[in-house]
Amino acid sequence: MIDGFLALYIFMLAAFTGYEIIARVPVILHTPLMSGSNFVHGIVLVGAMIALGHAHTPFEVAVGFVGVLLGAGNAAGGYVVTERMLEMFKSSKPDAGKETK
Amino acid sequence: MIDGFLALYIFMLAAFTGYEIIARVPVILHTPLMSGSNFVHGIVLVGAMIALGHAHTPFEVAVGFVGVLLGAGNAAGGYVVTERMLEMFKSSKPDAGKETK
Amino acid sequence: MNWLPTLIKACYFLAALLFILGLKRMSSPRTARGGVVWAGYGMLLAVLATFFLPGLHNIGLIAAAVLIGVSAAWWTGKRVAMTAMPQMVALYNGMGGGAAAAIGAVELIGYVRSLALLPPVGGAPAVPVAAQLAPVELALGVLGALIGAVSFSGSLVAFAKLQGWLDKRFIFPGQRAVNLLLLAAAVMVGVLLASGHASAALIVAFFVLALLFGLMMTLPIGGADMPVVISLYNAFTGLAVAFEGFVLGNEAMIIAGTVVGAAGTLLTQLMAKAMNRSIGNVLFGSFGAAGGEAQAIAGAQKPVEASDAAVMMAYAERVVIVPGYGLAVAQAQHKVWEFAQLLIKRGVKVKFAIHPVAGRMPGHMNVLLAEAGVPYDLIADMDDINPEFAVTDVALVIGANDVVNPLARTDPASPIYGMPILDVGDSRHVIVVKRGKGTGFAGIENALFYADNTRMLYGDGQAAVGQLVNELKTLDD
Amino acid sequence: MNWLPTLIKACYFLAALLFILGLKRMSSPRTARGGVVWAGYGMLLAVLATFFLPGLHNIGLIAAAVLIGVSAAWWTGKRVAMTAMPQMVALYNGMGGGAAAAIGAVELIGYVRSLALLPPVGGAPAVPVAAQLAPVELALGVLGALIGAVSFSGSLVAFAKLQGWLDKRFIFPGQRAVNLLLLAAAVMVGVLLASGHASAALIVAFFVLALLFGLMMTLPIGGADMPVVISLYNAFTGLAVAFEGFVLGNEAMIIAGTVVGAAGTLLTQLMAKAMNRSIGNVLFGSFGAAGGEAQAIAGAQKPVEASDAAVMMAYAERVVIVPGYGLAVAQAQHKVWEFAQLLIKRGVKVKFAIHPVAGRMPGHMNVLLAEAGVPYDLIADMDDINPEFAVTDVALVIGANDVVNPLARTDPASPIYGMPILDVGDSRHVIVVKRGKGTGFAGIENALFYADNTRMLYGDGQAAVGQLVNELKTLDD
Ligand SMILES: NC(=O)c1ccc[n+]([C@@H]2O[C@H](COP(=O)([O-])OP(=O)(O)OC[C@H]3O[C@@H](n4cnc5c(N)ncnc54)[C@H](OP(=O)(O)O)[C@@H]3O)[C@@H](O)[C@H]2O)c1
Ligand SMILES: NC(=O)c1ccc[n+]([C@@H]2O[C@H](COP(=O)([O-])OP(=O)(O)OC[C@H]3O[C@@H](n4cnc5c(N)ncnc54)[C@H](OP(=O)(O)O)[C@@H]3O)[C@@H](O)[C@H]2O)c1
Repeated sequence: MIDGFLALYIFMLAAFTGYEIIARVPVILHTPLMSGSNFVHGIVLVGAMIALGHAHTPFEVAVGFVGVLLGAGNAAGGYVVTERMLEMFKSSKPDAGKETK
Repeated sequence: MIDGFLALYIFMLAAFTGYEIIARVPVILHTPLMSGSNFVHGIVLVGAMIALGHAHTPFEVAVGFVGVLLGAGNAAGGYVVTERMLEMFKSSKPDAGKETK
Repeated sequence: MNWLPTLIKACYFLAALLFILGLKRMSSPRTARGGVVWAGYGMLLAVLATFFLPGLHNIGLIAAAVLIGVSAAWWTGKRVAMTAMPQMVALYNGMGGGAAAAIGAVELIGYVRSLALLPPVGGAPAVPVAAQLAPVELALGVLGALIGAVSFSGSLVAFAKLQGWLDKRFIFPGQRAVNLLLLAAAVMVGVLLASGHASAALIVAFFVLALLFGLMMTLPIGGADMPVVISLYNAFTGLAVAFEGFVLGNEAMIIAGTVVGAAGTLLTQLMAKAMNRSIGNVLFGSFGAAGGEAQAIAGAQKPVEASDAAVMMAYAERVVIVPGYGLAVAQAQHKVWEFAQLLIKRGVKVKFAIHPVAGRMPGHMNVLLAEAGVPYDLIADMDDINPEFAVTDVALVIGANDVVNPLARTDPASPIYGMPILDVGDSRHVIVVKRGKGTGFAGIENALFYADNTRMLYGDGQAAVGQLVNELKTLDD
Repeated sequence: MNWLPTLIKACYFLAALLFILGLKRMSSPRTARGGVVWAGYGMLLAVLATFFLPGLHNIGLIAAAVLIGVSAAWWTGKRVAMTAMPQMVALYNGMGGGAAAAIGAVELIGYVRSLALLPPVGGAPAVPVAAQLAPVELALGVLGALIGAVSFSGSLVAFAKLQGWLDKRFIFPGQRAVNLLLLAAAVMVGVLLASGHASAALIVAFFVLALLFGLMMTLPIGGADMPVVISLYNAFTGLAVAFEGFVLGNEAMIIAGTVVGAAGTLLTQLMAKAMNRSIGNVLFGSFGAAGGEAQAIAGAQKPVEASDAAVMMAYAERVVIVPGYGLAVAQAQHKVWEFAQLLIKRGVKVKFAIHPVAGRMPGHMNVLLAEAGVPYDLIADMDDINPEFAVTDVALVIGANDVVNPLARTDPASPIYGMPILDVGDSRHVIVVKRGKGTGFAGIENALFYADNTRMLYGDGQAAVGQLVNELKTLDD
């Protein structure tokens, strides 16, 4: 559906973007970051919804249904866990503390 | 020619890539970097070549010709100047010095 | 209604933008929380927009599956203990891989059905466009399904190991060959599928082989290596999502998946480097690796009473607290922070020093200390703190072992040789809190515990620090 | 021959990849040289591939134009003096903007011709697809042409100013209103063009207005502010290239242009910030700005002989050399490095301290010192060196003024108030090399020159340092 070269361009640029952004994250945030990027690929939920939405035979529907279940778990679980972790990072400076609350 | 959204995606990702890469360059390299990025947009030469290649009336051809001249100047001049500047950056450590030679 | 598809595409675009901006904000502790919220809005937007896609069937089923999946994950995610975070990440990551594999499966099944429905008439079979995948799409779809399935079963094994359900390593002779065969078989079937020879049987064989490979290659890896493996599977899932996104023509999936794929690859490398190992060594190093022989160390461990230790620190000028895996086991982070606050109130300068691989996943200690409420500006990285040990009066080591082991610098035979360590030995006094003579993750003796300026405070981390707190309170009265 | 377009597309892809990798390598002095070579290969590849594009006419003309343009630029670029680099960058950047504008012009003219050729038959005019631009393409093409044209004429003015051809500022009352009117007119004509009302007259008017605006808005800006302006126009050209790339359906242009657009915007911000000004202030600040009143400073400047100055440094332990714009004017970099090497041979610890806005463009001093062969590990940034002045015996200031002016810290009325400076005054002795009582870029007095521990060594930079070198050699004999 997408022209191959355009997809390749998007792929290359997205890879650079991901690499460059993550290369600057301090070690202290590596665990939340792993969890956060885990959340981001929860967008697979959208793909699973599309797949289920175009499924025809009962078997396809069943597989699609499982896919949506799993994708929803990825997205929701990833969000909750990441958010809980990051909520705990506080500075001792009171104003900065307020900002993160 | 390119689907609008795909162009938008490429535009967004390229902007992030450019921003992130440049954000890490030390001040000492700002002048060569300005010159280097100036060289990179010399790719306009390709566009000018295409424009001249599809020009029909003499006036279009003339404008296209000037465009190619200017684009070639941008690309070649930008390269030479950048390369000359960077050639001069040396470390006092002998091995590192060799590497840049 | 021509504006609807455009609107939906705009939503996807905005979602991709929010994901990237969100990840960008995660690069500083001050903005990280906001980052995940931004990414969350992006996700919400994308999911809601998808419901309005024209030509979508089974809307009820979709809504039901989303609701069930979201509520179940939300509920478990909210309730799980902070220390169980690593395995939860593994679990959710596996789910993502499974979803990608499921997308691939649906596409493949639909493809087979379209082939069966339409017998080739004459030369060129006239297959309806909707069901017909281009060769590139087919190949990428199969590849995505393979990677997704491996990530699925592998992540589940990682989850089970970290949860303590699968304690034993699962090793047998020739294991590497078997795994290689499994992978080769899965790839071969995949190539068959991708080259258009799809059939129901082949599809089943493909997924069975892929799932089995993920299982078999993760089982022999030790539980403590799991964080690296989880990070790797995280990158895998990202890639799988990107490939399936290409098949579905969904740019948001391509971008989000690729960004995560690149980010996960980089994170995996950083982790392995911090442990002074290669990724290959983590994945395959366990096969037939002989345990390092215990080295005999001269001298004896010198115990100390909690009351003496408390007095030493109460009258010190600078105290550095070095937490390790034992802190997580003992869940002593709250007590430690209580203790540190008491010291700070007395005018002692207290810092926390965190080694990059302390604990069992990168940033493990940061998360625990953050949970206890330790402000992050009291926490120092290895490189920043190491020069400061020379002017430190007391270094309090709590449940850390390998990360403070001087043998990493002196003994080339030791498995951790070459790993940078925290130079606690440079400080005037060292107090080590641990339960007994147990070794750390690397299973070797620690010369620090026998040093002249080291005193051992035996006991469970939480109990021992609790004693220190009480002693300090007595001093204050 | 279906593989040819694919091959060409692959070349463009590779070129874009090489551009990005090249820019990435430019982030470290060790790899920077390799970076520009990579980007150069990308450019070569893209240009060569373009010659093979199917359906390209005027191949001979294209080749001729490429040859002429490349040789002329190559020749001038190789011969120009290192100190003239800023204006050469401006010139080449302007050429890029002009090329983008030319592309836009050719497209617009072709569009008009297609309209004229094909009288609307009945309702819908049947225009051949090739000449017909979609509305978005037309709009972006016009926008790119506007930005490119402004960048073209603006950069040429910047070049002329830096070259010293246009020394006077060009200011008249109501200038801002005139410029605003020009811009508004250009945009309005552009909107007309973009909405399909193209005609030859309108196109001419459009480009005249755009070029005039670029001229008029750059003329009043002072020569010393030019680097910021050049960087801004660099970003402009990048954007223009990206837009024209969209019109031509060329992804390499879109990507390279956008990357430069983003990078240039960031660089412009960084430069303006280092000068402690906003971009708006740089662009429009010159209008009616009253010159800061010269502040009277108590005390007198105390001159010193070259021989005394040389002895002071010869027997010092640490010397920090602070170059400024005067070094560039005097072309004294080679002499200074000779002098520094003599000191180093005597066992003196020598460092160079570079203020972020020393000279007339960021990194100006770095380039000059690099030209003289000063290794970059002897060169320190402001933040790194400032604490070291307290333990420095002699700070040798050569042709620097504003960047070492303590009034930036003490006098809120001074135009440089708030700019961070190099704390040379903290060192035991300060020796300042300059020709006389001339002020710097900001045009204000410098309290440092009147300080008790400052001695003035009057003379042209190159001559004065030459004397120092001779004195040092006499000492050695
Ligand atoms: N961070 C990562 O990403 C990561 C990932 C995988 C592996 N690793 C590895 O894990 C190791 C981490 O080093 P580390 O120094 O943090 O931990 P460690 O070397 O594993 O040592 C933990 C110590 O804590 C003690 N301990 C256990 N439970 C305790 C309790 N309840 N109360 C008090 N003490 C207790 C143990 O001794 P007793 O039994 O005597 O109490 C043990 O010596 C490194 O070798 C690293 O390579 C790290
Ligand atoms: N770097 C950038 O990107 C940039 C861009 C635009 C503007 N600026 C501005 O430029 C200024 C740079 O400060 P700066 O300290 O480097 O320079 P400066 O303040 O402009 O001072 C230069 C000094 O050099 C002396 N000089 C001139 N020719 C000389 C020669 N041949 N031999 C010896 N001395 C000579 C002049 O005094 P005499 O006449 O007495 O010799 C003058 O005081 C800052 O105000 C900055 O904001 C910087």
